[in-house]
Amino acid sequence: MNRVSRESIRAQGRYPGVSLAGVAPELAMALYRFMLRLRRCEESLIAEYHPADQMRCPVHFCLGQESVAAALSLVIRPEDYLFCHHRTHNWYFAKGAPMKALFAEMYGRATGANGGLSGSQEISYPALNFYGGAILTGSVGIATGAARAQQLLGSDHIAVAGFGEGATDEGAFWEAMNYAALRRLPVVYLCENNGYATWSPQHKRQPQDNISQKAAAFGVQTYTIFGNDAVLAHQTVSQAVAGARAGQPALVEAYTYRWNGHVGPENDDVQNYRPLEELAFWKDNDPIALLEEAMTNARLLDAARKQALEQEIAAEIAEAFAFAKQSPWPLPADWRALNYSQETPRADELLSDVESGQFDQHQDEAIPGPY
Amino acid sequence: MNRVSRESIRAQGRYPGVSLAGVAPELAMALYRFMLRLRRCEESLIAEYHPADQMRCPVHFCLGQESVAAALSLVIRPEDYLFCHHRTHNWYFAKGAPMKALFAEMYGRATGANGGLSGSQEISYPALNFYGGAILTGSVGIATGAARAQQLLGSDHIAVAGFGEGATDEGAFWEAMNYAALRRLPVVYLCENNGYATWSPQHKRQPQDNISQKAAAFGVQTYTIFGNDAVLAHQTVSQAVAGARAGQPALVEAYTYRWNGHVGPENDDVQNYRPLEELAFWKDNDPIALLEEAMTNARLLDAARKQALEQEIAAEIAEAFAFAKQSPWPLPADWRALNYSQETPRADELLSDVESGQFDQHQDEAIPGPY
Amino acid sequence: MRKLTYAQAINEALTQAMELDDKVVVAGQLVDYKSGIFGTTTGLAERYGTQRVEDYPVAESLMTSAAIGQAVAGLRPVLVHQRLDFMFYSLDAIANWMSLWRFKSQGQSSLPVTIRVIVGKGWGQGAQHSKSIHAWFAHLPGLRVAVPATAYDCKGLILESIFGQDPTVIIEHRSLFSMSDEVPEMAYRVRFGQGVVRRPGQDITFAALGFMVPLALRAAGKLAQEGIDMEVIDLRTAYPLDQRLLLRSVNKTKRLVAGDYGWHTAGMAAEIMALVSENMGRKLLADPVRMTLPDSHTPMSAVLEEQYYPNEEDICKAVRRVMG
Amino acid sequence: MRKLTYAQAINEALTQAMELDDKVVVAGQLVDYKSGIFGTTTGLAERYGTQRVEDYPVAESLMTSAAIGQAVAGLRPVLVHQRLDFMFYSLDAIANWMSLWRFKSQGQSSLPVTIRVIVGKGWGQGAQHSKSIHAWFAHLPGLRVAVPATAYDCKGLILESIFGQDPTVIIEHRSLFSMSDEVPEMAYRVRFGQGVVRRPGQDITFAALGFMVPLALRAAGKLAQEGIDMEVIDLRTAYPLDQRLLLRSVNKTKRLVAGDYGWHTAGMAAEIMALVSENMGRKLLADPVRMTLPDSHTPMSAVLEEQYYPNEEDICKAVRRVMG
Ligand SMILES: Cc1ncc(C[n+]2csc(CCOP(=O)(O)OP(=O)(O)O)c2C)c(N)n1
Ligand SMILES: Cc1ncc(C[n+]2csc(CCOP(=O)(O)OP(=O)(O)O)c2C)c(N)n1
Ligand SMILES: [Mg+2]
Ligand SMILES: [Mg+2]
Repeated sequence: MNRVSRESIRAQGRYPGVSLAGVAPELAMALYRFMLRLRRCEESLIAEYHPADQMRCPVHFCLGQESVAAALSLVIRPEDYLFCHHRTHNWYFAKGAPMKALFAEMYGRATGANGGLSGSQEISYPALNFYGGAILTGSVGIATGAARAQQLLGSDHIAVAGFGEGATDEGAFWEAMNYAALRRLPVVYLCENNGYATWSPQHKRQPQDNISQKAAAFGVQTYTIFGNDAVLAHQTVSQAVAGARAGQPALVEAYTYRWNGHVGPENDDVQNYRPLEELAFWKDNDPIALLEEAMTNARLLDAARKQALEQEIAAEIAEAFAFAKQSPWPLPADWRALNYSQETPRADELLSDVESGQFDQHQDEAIPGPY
Repeated sequence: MNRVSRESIRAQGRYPGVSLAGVAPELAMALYRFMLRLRRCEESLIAEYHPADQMRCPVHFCLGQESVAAALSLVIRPEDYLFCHHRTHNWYFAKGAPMKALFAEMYGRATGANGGLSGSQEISYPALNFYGGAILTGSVGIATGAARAQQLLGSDHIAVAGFGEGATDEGAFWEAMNYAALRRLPVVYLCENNGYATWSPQHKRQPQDNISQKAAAFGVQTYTIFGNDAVLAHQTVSQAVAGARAGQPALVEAYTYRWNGHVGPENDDVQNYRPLEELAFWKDNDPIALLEEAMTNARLLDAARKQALEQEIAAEIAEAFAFAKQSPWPLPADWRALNYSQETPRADELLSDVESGQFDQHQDEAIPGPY
Repeated sequence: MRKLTYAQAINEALTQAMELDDKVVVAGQLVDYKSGIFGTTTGLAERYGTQRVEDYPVAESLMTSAAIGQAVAGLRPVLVHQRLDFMFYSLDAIANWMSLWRFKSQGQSSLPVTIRVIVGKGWGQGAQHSKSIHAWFAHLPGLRVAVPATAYDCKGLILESIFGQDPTVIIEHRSLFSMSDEVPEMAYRVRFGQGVVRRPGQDITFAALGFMVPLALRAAGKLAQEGIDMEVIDLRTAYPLDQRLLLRSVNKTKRLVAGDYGWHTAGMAAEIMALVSENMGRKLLADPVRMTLPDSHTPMSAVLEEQYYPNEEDICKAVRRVMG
Repeated sequence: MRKLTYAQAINEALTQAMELDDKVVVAGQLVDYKSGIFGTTTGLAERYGTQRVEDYPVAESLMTSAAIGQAVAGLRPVLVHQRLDFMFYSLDAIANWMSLWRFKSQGQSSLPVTIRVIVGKGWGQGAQHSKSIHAWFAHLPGLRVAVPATAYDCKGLILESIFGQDPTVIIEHRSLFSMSDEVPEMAYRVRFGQGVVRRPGQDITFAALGFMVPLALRAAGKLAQEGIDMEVIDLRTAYPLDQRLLLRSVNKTKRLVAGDYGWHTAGMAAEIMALVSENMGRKLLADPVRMTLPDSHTPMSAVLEEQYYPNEEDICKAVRRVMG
């Protein structure tokens, strides 16, 4: 079989169609609903960003990249860990974290997921084991450690890292691949290859479009797919996750595309960094439209159902905006308490206080050895 | 063809023999002489280290690993760059740097290659573009940059990095592979795979014995060889270097073995980190003995010639010791001048001094943009 | 006299350096795009080509080690980090290799590498996009560290760095980029270890670095109205630090506020205070005060940013305290 | 009372921690070999297995990021670096993630990670095997930093760190490893931010951290013979720093030498001096003095090492200077 690559996907032209063979209707609907909700959410945030100028933080939107997170959302468990990069919203929703807390966080409010300390690009939702962060490749090593912990604890939970192809430029990425394969960790690396790091195309940074091949050489199981087929993404992620639970670390490389600018609500195509027909090609292969077509053909979706869905989502979004805007600002910060724990419950429990004065602190000396 | 691996080498038993077919006698002799000189040098330093206790620095000896450096020494040019790791002596000699300056450096004397500032593990010899250093993998990235400079300068010099398989544990290594392949740099990565990082065997740190395969996936030309065949090493390094001069970055992975302890003159086999029969196997495949056998069979070497060589080398070593021991200590250090240049000739030449007082330093303000 | 913004001055410094010497090369993510790292590299790629103006893979560690190799081989590389935070991956290359290269080669090889780092502030940059560790670099031997506050200084210090011999970090505070002041057209130098009196005064010395300088000048204006005549000195470079200027000023005013836009503990304000204390501590008329960021990471929310970053009013308060 | 060497005390701390809580895991290159990182991990692998006592690939960056993930998932990892110099590869993981994790999760998630780092000295360790950057760690918010000088403190601080909530760096000076003092057998704690008076005195305060402490005590003995009664305080932890103890002592003696086995500029000695200066500078009877390493990398040659590292006699000279 020929390897899927960005070139092979372009060469194929419009995607022949999502196959729903053997797919439960609820599953298709769940994927569809997740993607539509994420899409509308992003569109609304983009629309609201500048007129209001109240979301004062860098935001990396993910229009066009809805499918992988949709797939993951149906496979990952609450106890599993998910660590992701700067483009957080898709991953945040994949873990089931609430929209209100996201919006309020972006508005810098006390009710935000992190009380306004993190914003969009560093948001976390610890109660659901979700953590984002904006330094490239950081989440990959951290997920690897969380997976190692599961192994040491004998749990059957896994850790997932969500990131873009840019993360594989960093050496830290390959340390993680080596270690995951060495220890056979329960970890899945989900790489959304959207072809660009900011504005720099992959071929400007890497000699070949072969991240999966490299990872395979490191001993990790790899899957390379056309990412905008949400059903295929679901099958692939399911397989990778099942493998990970059985101790087979995996990398899924899903080719996709970002419609919006790299950061912020503005379009950044003035930078001339990508051909407009490339963008057009990928919009023509919209993951939502592709699934919608298949579902419509299979009579799993009709205008009325879609309309109802849209209304439901619009209402949730309106509520989230209202919640965020009406929420209180954070109280004045106690810097020390924010940066350092004020309690040490485990030490209190396990360790004794001794009066050091009662011990002779005189040191006997010896000559240290040469190395 | 089956890939050479540590296992395939062991499985083969004693090496069938170095082939001198088509090899000029002077070449064989030069390889032999280099290896013997390096071997005797290391043996003498080991013998002298503790009784005298005057070489007060960590030293990583390279008994058993003479062949790759011997090969390189005949191929690398004075203008080429060589950067290496902590195990420096073989690489130092490969670049043709003088024995006296090495010994004096180890003795901490003013006449040492770096005036006693660096010792064995960080020694450099700038006049010959040779630089060592003891932080793992550092030399790999630096060599990559020196190669990039050759490309930018339009020179036909190359850069070489000499290191062990341990360096490939670090992510920094893979950043270099990616970049070298991306830019098609004139660089050769010489990896002496001796199977251990300190005492930790490769299989305890990497899931497979396949460094070359990984590098190949990154787009670098790779060669994997039984490293103790000095003639084969010479052919391989020659090919890699010629390729590099033509813009094809290459990795040579040469399997070899360290006879001595990781650091210092003591044997460290009390740590029980390697099977004694493994050591015996590799001693039985001594690069010097292998070449000596072939040369003796081909009548390129006899007892008298060897005797003469040994005497010549012994004399050079004795002289180097005498030089080192009689050399003066460094003068009291001027810390500022050692750490910061006291002159800026290029700035003096190109830049003007202005009296800043004559300019209005009042700043007009503007609101900075959002990101 | 012509005014340039801080960003324009950087651009001019780079352009002139590349023009003066073809050994000068620039590398960093996105340096060859039109927007050019807040305008600081715009036009360079068009003029000098994408070999000398190189978009880099997202591999800060390699970029920095490679700059060492380039410098050893005779080039004068300039690295650009869009945020200081991205350079932490390169600290091994800096601390274990670059900073000690000259030292351990006994001065036989030195590394003219210029590392431009931009410190983010505001609009919710947050903890991972706003750090400054100029105090770390000042602590590490073998590096020169500039913290220019004006367009004039920034141009001169970048040129001085590029054509100097030693590795240098240029700390560029994002909030300064659109501020403008008079900048000569010629290629000039501003020397390391030479601070400048930005505003003479008699009552108290405010010793500042970087973005603290314009804040202090504004505060000085306010304080003047209250009858406090504050001298503002801009130390310009964190290493070497202009100890002479500092001591001369404090010797005159006998009062000190040490201001630095970095964390509090073991930061540059502590160094400034220590220098005064060990040289003339007993001449002070009041115990000195530090004006710094708290020992905390940066919050995202605008209301918390307000609280986190010292402003003119905070400076005025500190000064009033020292004035008693 | 039983005496242990510094190395033995570390070993006992780790053994007790692993015994008390099976969430404690140890990772580092060669931690599972007999010689056990200068004896500090010897026996752990035999007792707790090579899963919990893990020889790591030479990948310090991953080792540290992975420790974050492990801690998030409920473990209490202890990392070991045979030389501090090897940890520079991990500074991104530390500064961009570990140190700010608690902060940006608004305290919902905290990271009990203990990072043991050994600072090399002597026998020609040279510039790449002898650095200490405890001042960097003290400057960075979100980390606790211990610089224990005695076996007693080292055991207690390691246990306190392992069973605390925040990431902590333990700076272990190689020259201390074979020194011994009384160490209780129980699992006890030494708290962060609590220094101790090692030798009471009336005339001058020597405020020290780490390896400077035993040197200062020896110097105090000599100085006593000259009639100078020096108080030696051991601050024990660089962050938080025991300001109360420091100020109390200086308030009594009115004289200060700030001693730290780290580089001079923007180091811990500057911080100590700044604290005294801003709180009670004008009460001093003499300008204070810093006793540190020079702003230089470490030379290899034994004769230059002699010159580079401050010794008892250097301390005595500094003290005599302050005594006037
Ligand atoms: C260490 C580091 N270097 C640089 C950056 C700046 N940066 C932010 S996003 C980005 C590109 C990321 O591309 P990719 O990983 O493919 O994710 P995408 O944005 O395409 O989703 C870069 C380089 C960073 N955040 N961290
Ligand atoms: C960054 C870093 N981590 C750890 C070390 C400690 N160390 C010194 S040598 C060595 C092993 C090196 O093995 P390899 O690269 O295979 O070279 P060899 O010693 O076998 O020649 C290690 C881990 C180091 N020098 N640098
Ligand atoms: Mg991308
Ligand atoms: Mg090895």
